[in-house]
Amino acid sequence: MTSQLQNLEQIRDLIAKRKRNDLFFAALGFAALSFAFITFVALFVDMLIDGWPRLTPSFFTEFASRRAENAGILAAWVGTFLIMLVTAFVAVPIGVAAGIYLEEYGGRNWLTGLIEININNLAGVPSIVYGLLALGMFVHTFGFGASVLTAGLTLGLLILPIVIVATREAIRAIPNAIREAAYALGATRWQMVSQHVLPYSMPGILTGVIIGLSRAIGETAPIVTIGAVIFIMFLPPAPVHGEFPFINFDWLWSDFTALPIQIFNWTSRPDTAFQANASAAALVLVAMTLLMNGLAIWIRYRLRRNLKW
Amino acid sequence: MAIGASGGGVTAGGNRLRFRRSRHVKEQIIEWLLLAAALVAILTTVGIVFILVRESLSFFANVPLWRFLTETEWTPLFADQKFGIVVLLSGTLTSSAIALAVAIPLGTIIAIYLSEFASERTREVWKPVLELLAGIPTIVFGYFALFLVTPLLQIVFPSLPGFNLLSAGLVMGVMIVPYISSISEDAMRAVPMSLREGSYAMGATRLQTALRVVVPAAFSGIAAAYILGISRAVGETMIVAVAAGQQPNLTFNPFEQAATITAYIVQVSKGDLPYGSIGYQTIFAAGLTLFLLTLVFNLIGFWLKRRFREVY
Amino acid sequence: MATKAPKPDLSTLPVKAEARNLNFYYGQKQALKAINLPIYDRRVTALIGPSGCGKSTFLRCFNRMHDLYPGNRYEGEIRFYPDDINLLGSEVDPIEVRMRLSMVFQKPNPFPKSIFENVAYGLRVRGVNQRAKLLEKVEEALTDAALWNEVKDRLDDLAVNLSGGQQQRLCIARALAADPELLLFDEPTSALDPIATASIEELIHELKDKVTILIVTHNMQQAARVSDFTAYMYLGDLIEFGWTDDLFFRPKNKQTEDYITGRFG
Amino acid sequence: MATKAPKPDLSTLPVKAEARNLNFYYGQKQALKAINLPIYDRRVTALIGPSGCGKSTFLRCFNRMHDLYPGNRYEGEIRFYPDDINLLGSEVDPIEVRMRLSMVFQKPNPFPKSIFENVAYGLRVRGVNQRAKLLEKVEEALTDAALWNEVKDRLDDLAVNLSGGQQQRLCIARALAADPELLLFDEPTSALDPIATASIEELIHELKDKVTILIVTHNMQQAARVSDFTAYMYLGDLIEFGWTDDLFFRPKNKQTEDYITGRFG
Amino acid sequence: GPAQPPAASGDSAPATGRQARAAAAISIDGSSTVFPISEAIAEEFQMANRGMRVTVGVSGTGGGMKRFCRGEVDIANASRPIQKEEMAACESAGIRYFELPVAYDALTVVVNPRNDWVSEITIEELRKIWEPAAQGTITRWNQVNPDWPDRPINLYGAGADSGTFDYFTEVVTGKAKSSRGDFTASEDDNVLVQGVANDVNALGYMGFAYYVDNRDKMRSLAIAPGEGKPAVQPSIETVIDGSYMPLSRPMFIYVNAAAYERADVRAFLDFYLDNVGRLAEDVNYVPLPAEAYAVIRRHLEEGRLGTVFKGEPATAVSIEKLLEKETAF
Ligand SMILES: Nc1ncnc2c1ncn2[C@@H]1O[C@H](COP(=O)(O)OP(=O)(O)OP(=O)(O)O)[C@@H](O)[C@H]1O
Ligand SMILES: Nc1ncnc2c1ncn2[C@@H]1O[C@H](COP(=O)(O)OP(=O)(O)OP(=O)(O)O)[C@@H](O)[C@H]1O
Ligand SMILES: [Mg+2]
Ligand SMILES: [Mg+2]
Repeated sequence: MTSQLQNLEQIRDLIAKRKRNDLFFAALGFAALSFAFITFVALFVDMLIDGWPRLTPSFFTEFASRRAENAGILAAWVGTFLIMLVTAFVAVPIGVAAGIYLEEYGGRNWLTGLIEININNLAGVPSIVYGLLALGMFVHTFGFGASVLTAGLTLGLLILPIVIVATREAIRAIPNAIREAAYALGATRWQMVSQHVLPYSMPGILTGVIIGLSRAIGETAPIVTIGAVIFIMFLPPAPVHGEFPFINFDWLWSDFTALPIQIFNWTSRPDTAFQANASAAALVLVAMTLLMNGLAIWIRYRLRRNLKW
Repeated sequence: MAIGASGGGVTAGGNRLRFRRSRHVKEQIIEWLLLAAALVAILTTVGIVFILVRESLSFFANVPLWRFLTETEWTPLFADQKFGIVVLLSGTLTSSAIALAVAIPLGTIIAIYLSEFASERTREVWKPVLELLAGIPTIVFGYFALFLVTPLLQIVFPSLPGFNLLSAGLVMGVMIVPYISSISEDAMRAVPMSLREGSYAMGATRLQTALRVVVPAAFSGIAAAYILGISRAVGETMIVAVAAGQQPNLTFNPFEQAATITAYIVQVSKGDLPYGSIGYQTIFAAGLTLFLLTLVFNLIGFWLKRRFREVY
Repeated sequence: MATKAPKPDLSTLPVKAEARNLNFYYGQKQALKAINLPIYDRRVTALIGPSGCGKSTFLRCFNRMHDLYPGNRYEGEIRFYPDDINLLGSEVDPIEVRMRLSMVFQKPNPFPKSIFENVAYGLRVRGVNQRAKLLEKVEEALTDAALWNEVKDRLDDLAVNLSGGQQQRLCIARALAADPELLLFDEPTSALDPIATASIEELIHELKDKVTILIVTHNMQQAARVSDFTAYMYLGDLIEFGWTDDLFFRPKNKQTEDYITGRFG
Repeated sequence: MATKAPKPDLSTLPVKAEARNLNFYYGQKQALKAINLPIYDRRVTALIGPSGCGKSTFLRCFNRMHDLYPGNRYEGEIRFYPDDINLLGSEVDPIEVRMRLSMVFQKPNPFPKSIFENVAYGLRVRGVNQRAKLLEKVEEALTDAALWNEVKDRLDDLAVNLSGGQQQRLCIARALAADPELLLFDEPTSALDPIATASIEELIHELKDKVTILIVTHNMQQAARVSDFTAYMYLGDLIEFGWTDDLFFRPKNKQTEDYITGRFG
Repeated sequence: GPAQPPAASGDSAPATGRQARAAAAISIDGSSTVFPISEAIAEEFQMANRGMRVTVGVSGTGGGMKRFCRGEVDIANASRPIQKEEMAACESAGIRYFELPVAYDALTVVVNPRNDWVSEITIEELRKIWEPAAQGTITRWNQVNPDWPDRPINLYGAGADSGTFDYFTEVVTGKAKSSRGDFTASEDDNVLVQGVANDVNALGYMGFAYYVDNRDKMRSLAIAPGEGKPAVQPSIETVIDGSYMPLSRPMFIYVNAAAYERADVRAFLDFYLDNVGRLAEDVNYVPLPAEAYAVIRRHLEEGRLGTVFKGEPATAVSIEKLLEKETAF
């Protein structure tokens, strides 16, 4: 093998050219990133200009009104909050349990294969199809009506694949050495899962749940499909109150409205003053999403600090 | 120190090594509960199929399947009823194609950039920022397309109608970018460093390493990201409902307006049609079509993943 | 070599466990071939052999670690005394087995919990929850693992913040806290620096009066330093077994000799 | 030992590369301390030492692998001949360096491509794309790596379907196809079985007439078998360097002797 | 009749929660066109009567009627009279109802403000533009009327799922739902406003309220009903005096007779009829004359159930005619 010295010059030219390509691609990548980001900023600024003047405290404490300047989002944000509560209560236990089953119990057989295909497929099913499912199933067959419960269940099913996938990924990040260590000390499978797998995958699971919720919070189509009300001037019964047994579940059956449909409704009003309300409400929704995502990031970085292996 | 052999352990002597029934039963019950949770995924699919098929059956009892598949107009709500689903499919596929034409290159480039070019810090900052984009309610994107993007496009293309697949598709593409970039980036990150080192050690540049080694190695993950992006595009509702117009139009021209399957479903589910009329039942037939469409894409994705499973 | 005194007759030595005609399969692949090997009570037995010869596989049969993965299959027996029971028998609960045989792994694998909780884990699994009782046991085990003095003031610190050698000693303490009858070590020092290695070897030395030890190592010098008996394996076969000094200085088998003199591996 | 003939005087031997007062830092942590070491042309130099002593770190300085990660810092020089340039100099392009020095890693890391594309990779990177030219080079490299006969009928198969030993030889072929002036091996056989190991060692033997080789190994017997020169490192310091048989049989340094006789490590 | 297999069981299953809720709030659902009126009244009613609860949904006339005929809502908003299938559904579920016309809407034909060639249009011309046969053939303004320029004509109209669409097609082409298909359809009228505002060649139709709120972006056309009658601009006056014909149409609410037994529903309807005249105008709909509300109130009080339209569409029914029908009922 002879030395390549003689064509070193050639190689240097080649490298220079290749490096220009590198540079060009880095610039392209940054441009692409900036483009996506600028879109986001444009969108945000657009909403901010329209909606900012409406973001007064009373906007949050007033019900909707036919007069744009009096209208607020009280019912909408409370509704959204309660729906998210139900969604989380549905999606988290089922999703985490399913994720644990698939990672720690299932093994590889036709059943887990089928479940896996199903989860992958459900992750891609359009949200409006979930709306149709809810309409036929929860609203009509089970008779839950267009209630907080129906909306929460629907969105819960919608984000179930997200929670399952996040759970599985978090569980997979736990090294097998930890499992073997626990088993080697005589732990049963459930002891191993509940004392190790679950606590160590918690940050990942929480992140997944929050990402799921921030997807669910903006969903309009399924809630429109189940026929939620638009105008409501009262709040669902409080889940917690002063008398025994201190909590009640009447709110589950209550009528509600939610931020996305409030926005949807306002944008389709003849009176253009409502457009500003819509922008303001959209800002609130985006802010809630940002907040939740911020929380997810915080969890990712804070809680994972203690998890080294 | 009490060593077990001398009998001093926590456990008692005797047949200590034999199975403990109570422990076994408890473990079994827990396993069943967890399995039940996993089965919810199957139940959901069964529920979706059941509802869609049940309602579609009464539709297809009135409208023969061949009309649904072969007619070239979609006017179930008009006096002269035509049921050519291909009309809605054309809108769906065109808007999705535009979206993907934006999202796949953009998302892939961003993923490669973040995974292979950007510094650790840049990545940690930008990835969540991009994911925020995915969290914005799509209805907001819809009005963004209609009121900001379309007028901008009309400056370039003066003949562009106020509703068009182009604007809806472009905005939808931007909306999908984070899904594609985030999942692809995860897949590329999962490629072991040893492969990159192998490539760099041969004198490859970053770009060569990225394109010739990392991307092929992460292919199945990237394919999964694309498939999810396609599903998102095909299933996206509010953007197209608001910005693409709701006129069923058999066209593949992005400069025209057209209704998509999803836009049609929301439109009718809010409309004034009597329940039980054929017009109303069409939404389930359309929903079934949509479900089958995404199912096909997902099965392709599943197959791709099998076929090109990462073997590092 | 570890044993300086004149060597007793093997037939008079008490046996803690014994592999009898043990075959093991990873799915189709046979990884152990008809192994017959006694593990003498309160002695250190070392397993050596080139990479992939089945040392770890053999060790992990004892506490039924292979049960955790589907497709693995045992044939033959591992008799366990004084119960005189077959550890691999289907009537035997692997969880009970693992409570009596502790294992220390190649890479230290502390749980991402506090030092205290790591050592107490084996007791918690057994349902012991009184803090006082736990503390007593934890101190005892950490002392036996020669770690107590270094960590006694920070039992609530995260275990992963210890150095590698400390982590491995913590894992040994964790294993000891469960009062095992047989301790299984799988290359416990291969991830450690020389100083940490020396401290672990010393520990093994001290422990062997109290507990039977089976140790896998790829370092022949280590085997020579710490063990009473050595077994040499090659491609799933047990090639030779005997007193450590016999095996190292008077190997009966040509293969063993080649390996020990570094002609391969 | 590899060299049987009477040993020539060191000062007459041509030098291919030479570390001069080389320090290396991972961020704050200093991993190499003022290393001075010549690499003689067309000889095999082995680096030995306990785990974590800096063998890999040293090796990876030669082809500037550390440049890939932020926070790493070199001090000192690695002179490279005949050009007499400093490989670590800021005016020297790491990509050019890597084109002239090839590396084989501990774990075989074939690309998820065909066998052919793996070997052709270095050439493609250099812009060679004519199939005929590539085929010629690929065959040559695979032949040199003693793999051609095994794979010539399935050049389009995926490389990951080869066995571990074949994969490692493929990686060697990949390195050879780039006509390197210096070959760097980082524990190339530690993930392989004895038979594969033997074939790689033989390969190194054959290659050394054509190319200079620097090899890291944790297996002292291997170092003894394959190398002309051996360097012993400990905790970032170069403790001793010399002809392999001198170092193994007549170590000048007590530490080296302790290590070689297995007193630690 | 409509297929709704699990209706009965669905209604009885979660009796506790749902019935408690039904008792707690007056529920209204239905047409998005009538929504602004019901919303305004619900708002004022709840402000005047603290503790009373009203919800208003927008499921469309069809969706609202469906829920109404299953007893799920107390009041249905409808932009058209109840249809035969719906009457059957109510009948079989044992739901009896009052029909209350509450206001008029003036369907408004609009063009872009920069359109300088047309200020009035005849029904005949509209038919030429909108009939199914026009699809693909009538694509330029001058094909409709040679006085108009040779420019493309771009059409905007209500979604085919809407009552507005049904009404417009019925009036213009003589047959409900009979329309060309190549126009921009949306059930969101703001989308139409946006379209017309940006397109010089546009011609569209929409509810009067949308026009009023967007006068700066659009221009309304005077409609010539034909037979030599003069063209008339839409306005509250022209609808009341009956001259804006035939594009004005009545809107209704349907009240469940059983719910009307409830005190809160009674109070609400009282309030409704007292205030709808004022509030309808407030949201840019056309109120009925006071005597009409009086007649309707009498129907309620006398328990006169059912519909005056008998399942027929209410095409070209002026306020005057409606009043006659009601009085005769
Ligand atoms: N999970 C597994 N499935 C299939 N084969 C396996 C598995 N684990 C190990 N093997 C194979 O079984 C054989 C014995 O492996 P084992 O890990 O016991 O070797 P070892 O002697 O411990 O080697 P080392 O010194 O490298 O740890 C090897 O050929 C190995 O490739
Ligand atoms: N990326 C890194 N960042 C910080 N420290 C590192 C890094 N890589 C290695 N080190 C440290 O540098 C020292 C030398 O490591 P190196 O990998 O060169 O050792 P080695 O001699 O190759 O050991 P082995 O035989 O285990 O491969 C060790 O103390 C190691 O912990
Ligand atoms: Mg092993
Ligand atoms: Mg190394």
